[in-house]
Amino acid sequence: MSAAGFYALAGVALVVLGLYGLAVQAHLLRKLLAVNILGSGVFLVLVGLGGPADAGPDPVPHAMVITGIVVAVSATALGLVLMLKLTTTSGRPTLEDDAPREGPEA
Amino acid sequence: MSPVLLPDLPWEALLILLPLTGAAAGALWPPAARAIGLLTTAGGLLLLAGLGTAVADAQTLRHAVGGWGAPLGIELRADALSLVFLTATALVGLGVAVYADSYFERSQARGFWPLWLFLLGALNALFLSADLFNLYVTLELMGLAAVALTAFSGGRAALSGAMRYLLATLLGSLVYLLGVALLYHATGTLDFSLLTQRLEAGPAARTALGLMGAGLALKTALFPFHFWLPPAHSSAPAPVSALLSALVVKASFYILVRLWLELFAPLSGLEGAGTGEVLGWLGMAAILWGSWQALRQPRVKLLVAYSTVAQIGYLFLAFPLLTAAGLPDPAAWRAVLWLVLAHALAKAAMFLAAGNLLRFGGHDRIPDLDCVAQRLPLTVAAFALAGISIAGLPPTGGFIGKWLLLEAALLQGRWDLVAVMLLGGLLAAGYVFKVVGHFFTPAAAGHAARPVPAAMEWTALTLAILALLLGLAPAWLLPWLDLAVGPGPAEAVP
Amino acid sequence: MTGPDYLAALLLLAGALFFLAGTLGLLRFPDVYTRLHALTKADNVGLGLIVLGLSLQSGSWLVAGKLILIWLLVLLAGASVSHLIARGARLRGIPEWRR
Amino acid sequence: MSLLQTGIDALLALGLVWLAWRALACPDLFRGIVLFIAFGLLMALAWVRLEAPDVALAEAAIGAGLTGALLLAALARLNRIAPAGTRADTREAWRNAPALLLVLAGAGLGLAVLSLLPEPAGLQAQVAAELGRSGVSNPVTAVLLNFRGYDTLLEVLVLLLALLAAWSLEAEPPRREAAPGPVLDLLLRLLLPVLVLAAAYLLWAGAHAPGGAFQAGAVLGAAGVLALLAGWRLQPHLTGLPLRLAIVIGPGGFLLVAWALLLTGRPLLEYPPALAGALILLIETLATLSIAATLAVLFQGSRPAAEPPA
Repeated sequence: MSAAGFYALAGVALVVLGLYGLAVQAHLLRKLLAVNILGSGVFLVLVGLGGPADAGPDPVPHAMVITGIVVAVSATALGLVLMLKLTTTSGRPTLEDDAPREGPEA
Repeated sequence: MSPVLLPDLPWEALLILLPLTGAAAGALWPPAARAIGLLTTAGGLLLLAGLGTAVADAQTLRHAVGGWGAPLGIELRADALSLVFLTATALVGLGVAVYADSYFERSQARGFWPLWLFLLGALNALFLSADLFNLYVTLELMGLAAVALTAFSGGRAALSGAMRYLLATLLGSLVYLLGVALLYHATGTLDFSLLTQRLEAGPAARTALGLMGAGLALKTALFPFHFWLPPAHSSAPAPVSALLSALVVKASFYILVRLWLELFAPLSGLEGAGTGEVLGWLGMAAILWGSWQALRQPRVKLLVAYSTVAQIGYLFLAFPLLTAAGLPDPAAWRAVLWLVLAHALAKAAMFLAAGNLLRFGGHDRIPDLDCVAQRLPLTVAAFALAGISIAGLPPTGGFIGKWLLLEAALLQGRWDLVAVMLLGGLLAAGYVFKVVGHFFTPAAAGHAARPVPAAMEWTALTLAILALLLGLAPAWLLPWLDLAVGPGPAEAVP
Repeated sequence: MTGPDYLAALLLLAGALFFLAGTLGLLRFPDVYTRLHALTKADNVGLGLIVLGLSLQSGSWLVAGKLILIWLLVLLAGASVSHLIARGARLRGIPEWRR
Repeated sequence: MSLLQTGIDALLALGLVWLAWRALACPDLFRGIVLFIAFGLLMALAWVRLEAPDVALAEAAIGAGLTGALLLAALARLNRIAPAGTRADTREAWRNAPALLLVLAGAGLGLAVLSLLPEPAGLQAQVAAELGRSGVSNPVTAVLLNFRGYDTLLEVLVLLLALLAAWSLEAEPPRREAAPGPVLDLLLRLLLPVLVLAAAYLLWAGAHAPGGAFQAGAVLGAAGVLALLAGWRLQPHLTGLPLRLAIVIGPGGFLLVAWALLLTGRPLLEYPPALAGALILLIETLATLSIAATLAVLFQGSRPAAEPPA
């Protein structure tokens, strides 16, 4: 198997790990870590599948991954702010398991 | 080239650039954000009229961004299908913008407008994109804007709903992107038309279908991926709830429809029919579960949110309906597009009306609604009219949509779909009249009432009336929808 | 392989040895202060040796200059960061290890 | 390919998976974040091995560097808000139920990936054929700023949106931190010119070599983060319109270029070939400024104080 193949398969493993972490972890910071790892896995598949080609590496997936990295950091930043604000109001950095019952708007 | 008075402009590009530029300008100069927000939202309707006439002329417009063309560059595409969704966006968007102008305090409003314009720009960009990766970027732009708007009021429930929504939407987009990665490496293109020509059935195509379908179903909140929707949609500020339920869930549904109709269903050798059946079952489950939950909810906004879960189910009933040749049934898809429009208008009206009830009484507990029929007649009329459309009773837009869908299911002898649709309609009538009944009864305890601005009442009513008018104008709309879902079964078989 | 090649290989190996020692120290030393000691001392010298070896191999003054710049930057960052970590540990009252 | 290289690739791939697992599973959050940063650095190495130096730079600067800084800063704030009792609370009931399902899904995915590996399709040839008309000679920059420049326009808007969203939430009031001490200040004074120079170089080099606006903006943003850590704050008169201008000018300038090109009757974002290089450099320069400012402000976590009521 080619080197790129290793990375594509590692990407699949990272996707699975990220999904598992997202489902299992309760702490929101960890959920955000899991989303980031899931994203890294998708990016690895995207580039790793390009594989070694005679015409050199394909720049289009590279550009897509750079876009993806910037989107990921934006989403992470928003998620962290949300987590902090939620912790300030509810006292816990986790999501409640049940649907909210109280009135929504003050 | 066009016989009407509109000049030949790049409408697609303008529809995307205008709101996004407005968002940037509003961020730069917050005091002008309100004026910019209202003007660009209204301007979008004009641009849409221009695009509509152009599409009526040419049927499909393609715009090669950067001048490169597929597969190297990104292409925009406007056709009747995108026009249906763009129209819903423009109408609901304008109504909600007018509503939001009265709803938010002045200091709050400055933050609202740029976020709303980001959402509008992302929706327009999404409905006009013909490129799978570009769709991913628009999905993320839309998702983050929607999450920010959900959390906007800052209460505990809203923050928790927004956080759940953020995680769900990120997960959905990334899973979709994984499918895009597979398709890109299988075909060497991201463009829809080229993919249609190049994609062959195989493990890659099958896995991509599964991944993209799952990711988009999660973002559309199809049962059982609906867990994030009721908390987010019920806790967001009312105008935001309207946007989320009416438009944002439809955006990922739109991509799913495009993928299904253009890529996967026609792919011979790929057992697309099996996937269609699964989506149909999930749709049926969504109708029953969502309606049942809606019936049990003690609060108006939660009830309306669960009603969205149920109504999304109807949109998925067209997937299992196929023609004799095994192709998607245009009659069923025509019905679904009708339902998309009707649901967007009616659901927006319902959430805006619910917002009025909240503003008025300070709560939206259904049993404690205190004779609001006499005190907020316009709001009550809006809620009732929109509810009739949601329940699919004549003569509303929702009735026509459900009738068309029922007809398609009957023609194919799908009695399971027919039964679920009828049961769902009964349950919907039940939960709508449960609320409406409490409008007329006095509550046990009196509550302090706050005045509701007239603009907020009238926008809710206008959207509800539009949903009603939709039911009276089938002759005008049906040709468009036929254009959108492709030729009928007779022409499709070679 | 010629003389300079052997010298470069020797330097690289010596550098790797320092990294190994530093890593061992990081794993085996008992508290944050001694670990920092192992890490910074070993890695700075180790990286220096590797940079030297690579400079010999590069055969160009420009590349050699860039490599040495990298080393200087790592020295600067390493020294400041270890200071900050040690200071942070002190402020938190982490006690020093005593036999 | 030699056995040694295969070994390195296999080891790197396994190391990535192992680090990701540890980052998610270790009971201490701080350690998890540090492991995640190490994971990001290893990802950068993987990009180098995959012949994607542009991605490696972006990953090291943004994926590992700034994301790590954001995570650590958030953890520090979190510990102030909710100090204890929130460490390892995994939902026990969920622990094993989805694992089998996920492994099965992963296996299916792996098979699909393997089926594509022998002859993946791509766009190398098309990019190479049009590179001469793109205005730059680095193919990744050509894709990012020209062939798929529209994606990049939306992407810088995503970053702006994230900042606006964070501001609309106002996580917590700014707070006085402990004095950072003289060493950090000295480090900053030494590093600031180097970082600015490096960012300028990355920006300039992006046209023909690995680099570009995102990498440059991240390095410049890192300089801003360092300055914030050393206790530097914007003067109050700069936190209003000047700061907003720095944040909006990247996406705003990009949008203005798009409008200008539309007004000359061209399709969206079609550069005249003679001007393509200059326009790309202009867009990238503005984007670098905005990316740096946005990332630094996001790190600070709250809207800079003394926003004038405008």
